[in-house]
Amino acid sequence: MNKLMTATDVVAQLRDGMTIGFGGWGPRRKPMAIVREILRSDLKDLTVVAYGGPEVGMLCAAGKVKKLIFGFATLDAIPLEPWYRKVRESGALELLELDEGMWQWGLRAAGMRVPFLPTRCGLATDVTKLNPELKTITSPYDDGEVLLAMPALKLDVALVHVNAADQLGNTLITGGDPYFDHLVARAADACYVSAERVEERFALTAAEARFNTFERYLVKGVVHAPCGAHPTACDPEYGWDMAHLKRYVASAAEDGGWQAYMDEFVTAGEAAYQDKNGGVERMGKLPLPVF
Amino acid sequence: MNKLMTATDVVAQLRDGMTIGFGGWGPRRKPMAIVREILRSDLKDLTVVAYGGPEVGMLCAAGKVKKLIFGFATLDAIPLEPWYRKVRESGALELLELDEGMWQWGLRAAGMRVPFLPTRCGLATDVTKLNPELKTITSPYDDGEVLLAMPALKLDVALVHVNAADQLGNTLITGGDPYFDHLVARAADACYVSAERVEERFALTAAEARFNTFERYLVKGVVHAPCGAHPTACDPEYGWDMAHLKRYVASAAEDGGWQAYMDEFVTAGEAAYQDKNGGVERMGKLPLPVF
Amino acid sequence: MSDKVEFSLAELMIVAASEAWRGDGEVLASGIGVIPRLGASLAKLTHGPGLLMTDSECFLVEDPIPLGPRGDFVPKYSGSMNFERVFECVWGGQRHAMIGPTQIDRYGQTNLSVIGDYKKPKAAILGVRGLPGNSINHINSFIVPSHSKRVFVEGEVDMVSGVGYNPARWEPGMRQDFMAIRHIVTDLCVMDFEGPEHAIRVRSLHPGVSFDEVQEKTGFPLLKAPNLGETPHPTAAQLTLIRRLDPHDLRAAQLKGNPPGMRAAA
Amino acid sequence: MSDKVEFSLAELMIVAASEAWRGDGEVLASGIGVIPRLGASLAKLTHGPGLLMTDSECFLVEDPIPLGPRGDFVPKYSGSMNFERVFECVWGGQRHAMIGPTQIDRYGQTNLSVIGDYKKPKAAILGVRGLPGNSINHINSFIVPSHSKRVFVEGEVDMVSGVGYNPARWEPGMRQDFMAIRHIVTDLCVMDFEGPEHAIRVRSLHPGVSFDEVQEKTGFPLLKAPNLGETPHPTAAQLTLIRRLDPHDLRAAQLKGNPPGMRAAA
Repeated sequence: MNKLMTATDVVAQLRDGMTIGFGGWGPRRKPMAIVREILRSDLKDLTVVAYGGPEVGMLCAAGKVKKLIFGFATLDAIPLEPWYRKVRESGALELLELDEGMWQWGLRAAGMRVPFLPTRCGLATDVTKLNPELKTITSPYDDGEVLLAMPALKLDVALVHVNAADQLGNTLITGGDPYFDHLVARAADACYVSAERVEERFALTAAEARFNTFERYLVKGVVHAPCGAHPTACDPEYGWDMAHLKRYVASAAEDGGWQAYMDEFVTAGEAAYQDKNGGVERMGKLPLPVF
Repeated sequence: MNKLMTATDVVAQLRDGMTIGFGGWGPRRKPMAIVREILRSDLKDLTVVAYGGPEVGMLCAAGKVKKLIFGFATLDAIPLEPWYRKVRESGALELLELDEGMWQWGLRAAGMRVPFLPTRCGLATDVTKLNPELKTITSPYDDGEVLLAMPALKLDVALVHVNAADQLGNTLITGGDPYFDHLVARAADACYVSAERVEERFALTAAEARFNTFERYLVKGVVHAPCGAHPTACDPEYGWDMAHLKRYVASAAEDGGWQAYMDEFVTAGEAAYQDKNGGVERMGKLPLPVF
Repeated sequence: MSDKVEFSLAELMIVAASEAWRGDGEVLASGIGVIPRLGASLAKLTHGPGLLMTDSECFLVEDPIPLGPRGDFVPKYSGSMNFERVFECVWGGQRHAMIGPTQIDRYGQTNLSVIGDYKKPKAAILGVRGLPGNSINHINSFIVPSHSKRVFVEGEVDMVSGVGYNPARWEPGMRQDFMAIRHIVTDLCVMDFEGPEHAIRVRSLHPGVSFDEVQEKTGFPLLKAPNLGETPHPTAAQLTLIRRLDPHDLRAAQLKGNPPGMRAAA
Repeated sequence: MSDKVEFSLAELMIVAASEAWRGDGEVLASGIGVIPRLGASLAKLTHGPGLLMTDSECFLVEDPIPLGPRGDFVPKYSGSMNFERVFECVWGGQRHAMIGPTQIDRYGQTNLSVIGDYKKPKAAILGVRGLPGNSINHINSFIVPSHSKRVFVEGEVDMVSGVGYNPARWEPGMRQDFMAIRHIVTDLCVMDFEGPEHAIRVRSLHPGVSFDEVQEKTGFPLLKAPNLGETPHPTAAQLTLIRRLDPHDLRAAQLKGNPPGMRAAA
């Protein structure tokens, strides 16, 4: 069994109209190498499910997003994601805007194969008012509490960037925070991971095995992608690339800025992308942000 | 802030009729030093919530259990817990016998302060037939699936044995499996932990901090209890004490066997208990079981 | 011409057990108990390399761990599978467990809790354990070391812990489509639920065992699978693997008297 | 006789912010943004040693971490608080967060999502983030660096992201008893919700600020707290702690022009 494939192979599995979930959080450990491959493709009408960072912005800029299922889009140190903002303000997006807790709870419901999980997050806000398809449910017990039935958020595909993987699809997330990638992976029919390092077969100690957060049977493909989260951070390997993010942010204020960004960074492929960013020597040494 | 106290102090907080949840799993990492202190007390009419091991058997033997909320009672390598068995067969126990998944799901509901969480575990079995207070709930979405609404399992007290704690109530569970202690702790009004080692104040590296699985604000008391899980195992410190477990098991087949066990091991206090078991020198070196 | 190899009944059952996981692809194979664990391990080493398996504690391994003491040998792991993670596998459905219930009925419902009256039982066993959740969420198989009417009961099992194909238990709206019972391996035969409306069929008889003997020791009518034949004998290659997986011969203690696979003439 | 210490308006607001957590005991104090984070850190170092606090990434610390670059200094931790764990704190209710919403209305409802029409907004901001879940599950306070009618809007906020005390939003059966809004700290004053039916009251005015100015810059009627006085000035001790917590003076960049705490005469 060998799940190794290229980012091109991954994107060849995707179809217009698919619902795609992304791991990571904002400018942290996003599968950007695969995102760039999507940007190079003709894919369109995607439903994007994410704790959004530049993957959301870029896919919106490229006109590939029909619907966004999200709690936010941000670049953190740059709070406002500029291309999300631009496309959001154009009225072009369908939206299911959810509390962060609702978002992960819906993914958990999908992974557990239950139709909903109850929460009170979202009640008494415009989340429920704007999304009448979200139903309430009443506790069958004496308390009779009215809760929100967060529906399962089923994904066609999950895209996740990890620190290490093997050819069987075992993965390790070694940074301080695993975020919610395990829930994203379990909610999908197929999870594709990109990894800083790929081994043939893991032979882990007990201490190392703890970094495995989801099951290999979820993983249909493994892409070797050193610096594959750039320009997002990949704890503990490298931090985000503030210089590149600023360049990307500036593109939203320029006429033809997105095409210029695509021409400069994306269209010529990942190797050229790395060259343009100082190569993995520079990209792999970007300092981790300090808070 | 200093939460350090003795097992006697912990038991002084308990009241007849309380609902007490136990961490661990079967013969693994049970807070037995605190259990022995309960055995020395007059407490009665307890509702015990556990993935049961000898704590369930001993509390049943002592006549202290009114109701058992459980999925099993076992000593693993000795499959049948003898005192659970004896008391179970006497008809003396009220029961809420749950699927293992329902049990943890009910604790999670309590910790999240929702009245229930849906599951299909338990449907079409005698769990639902025997416990008509467990209600079903229908998905408000088009699927209309009928699920079981697992009610929140609220605890008065959680008792958990951990590897290390500090005086603020921060805890570390360093064994391979943290079991479900974090859910037990969160479901309770008050969690008391016993720990192999207690420091004044943790100063952990990132790698060490990962062993902290639940929040100190849940912890009302910390007991320094080296070998405090004996005769259960405490990975990675020591394994279960098969010789002692066999002695305990034999007590269920003897006339007056429980009183004899109490007289021999429990009544004279924890220091005497340790002497009877070869001291912490022997107890702390019991080999970990191999499977 | 086939090799004439000697094998115990336990070894025949291990090989029969391993067949349960054939074709499952990447699922967590949970063989609970010596024969099921060896069956799952054998499956992983032969027809099912994609199976996920643990070290029986909390780590995943690609090389099944031999049973029993192993000196200083420390295995290498491929991932994590602590108890909390096992539930994710259960609820996600990607698991096939083989367990040894105390009672099984014609519907495949199982009991691990009590024998006799629920409130004041004749014998308390373990409790429902994970049977309700496992049985409704993923594939299951059963191991029965001693095939008798005490196991294969006449009516329903005394306490339904694990779901089965009993229509009376399934109310409208409940999803029955995630459950599946694959095989039952006993010391007499292998059975499945592939009869009409999931009726139990005997699919193979162990050497020297007749269908009538099996029926006699079963509390409900059994069907014969159309191609009912003899349970395949372990091959030399399979026995080599079994010996490597069970160096301390724990399999010899699983069946009373550790009978040979080929029954002595009466 | 009090020490005559000089302090910036940002420093006054940091001290005011720290008061929000007074008496909370052991809750996770989440100060989002420079002034709230310094306020929470100051609270932990003074009246609230029991507060839980992170390093702003995923670990708990007992010594609040100074802001900004810290050379080779590697903090020591007291526990783990990754994002998944934060939700356990939120849903369990043991948290008090101070955030900076884009809009706040008289009910304490907050908006962080969009300004203007939801479908085609005038300005997209961040999204609802964790506001719906935080606001209904635990105590919250707000920071407003620039008190104006653009923040304190006349009607309801444009997109209700965080719940408040608006009876029209709460339907029968919904639990409102886990929410509580404690303080709003602005560049003009400190407010609370302790008026009748949770009406907003001004509880202190910053030096040189009049109630009328505050009312003028607010889109709804405000009450005066009975003991309305001047926002306490930072003490020398508090300023020492603040300087230690913010060695790179990030607080100086929080308010336009970094005005002094004592307003210059007009």
